[in-house]
Amino acid sequence: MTLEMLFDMALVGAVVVAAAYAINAPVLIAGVFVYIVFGVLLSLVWVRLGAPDLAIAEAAIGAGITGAIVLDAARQMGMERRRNPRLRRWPGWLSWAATAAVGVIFAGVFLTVSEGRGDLPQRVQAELPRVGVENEVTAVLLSYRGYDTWFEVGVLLVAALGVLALRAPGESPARRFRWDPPAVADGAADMLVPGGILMAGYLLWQGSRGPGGAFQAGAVLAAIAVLLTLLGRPPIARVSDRARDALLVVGFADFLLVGLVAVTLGGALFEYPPAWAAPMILVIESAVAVSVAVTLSLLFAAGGAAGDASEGGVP
Amino acid sequence: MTTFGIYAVGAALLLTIGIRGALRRKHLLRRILALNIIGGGAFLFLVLLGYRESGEAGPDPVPQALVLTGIVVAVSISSFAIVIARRLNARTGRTELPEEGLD
Amino acid sequence: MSQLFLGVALLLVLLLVGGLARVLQGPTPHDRLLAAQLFGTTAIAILLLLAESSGAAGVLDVALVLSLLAMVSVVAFISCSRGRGAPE
Amino acid sequence: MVAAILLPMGAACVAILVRGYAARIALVTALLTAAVSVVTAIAVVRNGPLEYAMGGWRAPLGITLRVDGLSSLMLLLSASVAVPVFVYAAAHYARARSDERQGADFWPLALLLWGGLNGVFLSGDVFNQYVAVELTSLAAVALVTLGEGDAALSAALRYLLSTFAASMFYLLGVGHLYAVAGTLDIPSLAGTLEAEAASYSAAALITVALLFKSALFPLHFWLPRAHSAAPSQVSALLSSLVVTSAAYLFLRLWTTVFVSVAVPVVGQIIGGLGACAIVWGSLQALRQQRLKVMIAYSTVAQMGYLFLVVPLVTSALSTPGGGALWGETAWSGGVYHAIAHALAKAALFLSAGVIVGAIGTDKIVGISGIARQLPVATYAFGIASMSLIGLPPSGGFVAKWMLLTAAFKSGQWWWAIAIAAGGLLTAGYVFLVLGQGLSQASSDRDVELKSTSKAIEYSAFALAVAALALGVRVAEPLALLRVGLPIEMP
Repeated sequence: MTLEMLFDMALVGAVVVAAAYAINAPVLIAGVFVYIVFGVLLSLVWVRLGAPDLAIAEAAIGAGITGAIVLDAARQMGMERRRNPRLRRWPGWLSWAATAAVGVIFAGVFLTVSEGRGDLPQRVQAELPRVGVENEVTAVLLSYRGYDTWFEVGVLLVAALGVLALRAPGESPARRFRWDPPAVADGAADMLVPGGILMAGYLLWQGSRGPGGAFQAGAVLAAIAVLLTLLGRPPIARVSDRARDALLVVGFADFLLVGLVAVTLGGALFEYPPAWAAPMILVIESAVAVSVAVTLSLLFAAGGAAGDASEGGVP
Repeated sequence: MTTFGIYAVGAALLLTIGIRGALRRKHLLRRILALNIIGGGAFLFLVLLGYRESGEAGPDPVPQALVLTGIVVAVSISSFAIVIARRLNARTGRTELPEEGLD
Repeated sequence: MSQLFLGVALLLVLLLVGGLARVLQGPTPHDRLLAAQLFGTTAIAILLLLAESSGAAGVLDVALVLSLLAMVSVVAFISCSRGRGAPE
Repeated sequence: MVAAILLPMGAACVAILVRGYAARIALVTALLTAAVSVVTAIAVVRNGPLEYAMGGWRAPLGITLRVDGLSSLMLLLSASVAVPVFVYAAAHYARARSDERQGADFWPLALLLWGGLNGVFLSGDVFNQYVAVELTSLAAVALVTLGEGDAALSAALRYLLSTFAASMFYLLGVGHLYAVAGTLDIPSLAGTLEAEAASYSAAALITVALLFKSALFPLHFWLPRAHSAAPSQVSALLSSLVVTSAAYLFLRLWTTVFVSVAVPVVGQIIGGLGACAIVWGSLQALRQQRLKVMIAYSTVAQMGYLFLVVPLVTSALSTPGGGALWGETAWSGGVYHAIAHALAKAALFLSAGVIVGAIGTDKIVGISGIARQLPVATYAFGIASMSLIGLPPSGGFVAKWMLLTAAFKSGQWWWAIAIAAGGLLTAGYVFLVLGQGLSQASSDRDVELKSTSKAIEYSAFALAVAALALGVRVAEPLALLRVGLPIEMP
């Protein structure tokens, strides 16, 4: 038993305990806090497993956006106190037996799998010079499987459109938090805004060489926007509806346009000629980062738009 | 037990906890959290596939890229779900889905 | 040296698990918040130790992002406990 | 062929930016995409299956799109449903001023949905299919929320949570596939799966996920609510295309990737669930008092037929000569059923939309005497019902006839009972509606009937006629389907 293993066991144990408490904590708000901790722990796991790109994304999304979203939702829907209702479809022993069986089957199957098979990692590395970026994860995301990533940006766009479609007639998707934020929070936010923008820019630029990229950068920007929204200064309210729509769609549209430019240069869709690949990928990533940021902050800002009219009007 | 094994068991536990929670909890927010925990287990399994115990070859980037895509998809779905749940809650006061009946 | 760092990181993880109890017990939401914040700080410390012991690139960036955004959930929490009716 | 994805997606971007012209953009795009689908079909017939390496990277490094006869038929199907539905929606939103804002939200989502569906049909990579399926599912949920009231919200949420769980299982299954084969490309996966725990686990996870998404009994619980609470033009898209796309994936993966791990018992179980779906869905449809809920339950029943293909094809694969005897017939019958059902179901929902819009209620008792006032919509309903029941000469008849033939030839006569019972029950519930519509009973409502436009009525009619035409021109679709048959029949 090496120290590494002890560390891994402790970390996995913490993740599992956090997951169990997040769902089963008697008080909703406690469960939500533990869920935020779960996200942080998961990013530690990604670090341990050699996936810093994921760790940055998880940290930015978990600590910056999901945390605020679930906390805000818990405030609205958290009238449940020391009561955590559950469905009792099956008798207790049967459901525990089923749970144990599912767990054993999953664990059993997972343990038969060792490291991935095939020579894909070697191929990824071999073709890297033609891609134009050094970070392998970015290469897979933006070049080898760029088409997937385009669809993924599409998924974000659909979520944003869905949220916009939900708003009541004449209602702005950006709600204003009406409260008196402590001056210290306001001041700190003022300092964090340039820091966040700098960080996002760094992650975006860094993404072609080391861990980072469009999603991480966008998530950091979104987190800053969430903070400002919480302090009653939603950035999204500063732009017109039309500009907001344009920002939402720019990632998806720009991705497609650059892909089509590749076609006019004589390649397949999304086939960037090696000489142009690096700048083309950067253009895509910048636009995607903007759309990710606007979409994620919209998903937070639009959250309680209807609920806030009847502040706490929940029985 | 290897590092792989430790995390593999962790992934299995996350999936189990998440599935149990999603089936047994009624509160919408808890259900959404439970589904995200299922997602966490699935992501952990995928990342683990790319993990290399020995240091010579770097980790496989393909599963990592897949998981990044998966995370973004999961965040989109769950945030959208929370927005709908809050709408429903604001309009009806419910924190749960109606059990049966189509009206 | 890296073993020492790892050992300290292990200790911090164990501390984290202990801290979960505080989040669950409360009794006031503010206790929970402080405990959750403690996790953020601890996680940053663990990341720094891992960065030193493994020397992998990008680990420090994770710590940087976490520390930058730690404030968001605090403000989110305060806004809901102060601005309009505490959740409990 | 790639244009079938790019056109709707690009148009969606433009439609978001200039919302005022969204309807016109969508209609032009629909026609162009339909033309692309036809051209692709012609190319497939002439040159055989086509491939396209996205980003210039060949599989397994990159993603390869593939069109064979089946994919090409699905492209044609999505176009033949989308064009009339778009015409209906354009006419509807042009008339109903109150729904103007809903229209602005409808177009981009509907276009993204269509692009995503075509992405599913063309994809040759399991992970790419996952992303495309997520895109369509999320767009489908967002479209359901356009429906009225709390019912639409809770239906959409239930749908979203189900589809979220399913997508996580699917992703986990994809992970298993990568673990055992080291690739995500479907042709490379096919035949490489060995009999080991992870292969079975992958098959189980992906199967459950897709059964969820295609609403096979007993995982159908989300469907009737979601499909009935949505606006009719949305219901038509969801009930005809979205569930079919999940079933398409299911059949595609089971006949390629999972062939080597397919166990006959599992085939029988899935077939059994299909039979239960037929009977249970039809009985529920019979009990409903509201028109759109009834049609939605009918989708649950009709999806069951598709899964009868599974036991027939798996048994054909393990019997020497079975492929030639009944395997191909079962396969074509299933696909034919999917297409005929999709067209008929879209026609039913659109004509229900016409009727509900005109009389202002979707209670079945309220539609008495509607045949005199809305003859075209009633005809559309009637013709589509013919195909649904399986009366000659409709597409539904051809499909059911092929399935019955395959069931008898394979000696699995018990499936024939389910097929026949389903036909009878279907006749029961559609005649309840038609009988009510043709009756002369109440006429006090005549004056209140809201006017409707020709385009709205005839778009439903066109779909119904298409379902009928499938029964008249059988040779061409079947020839197309035979191009690059995914299964190697022994």
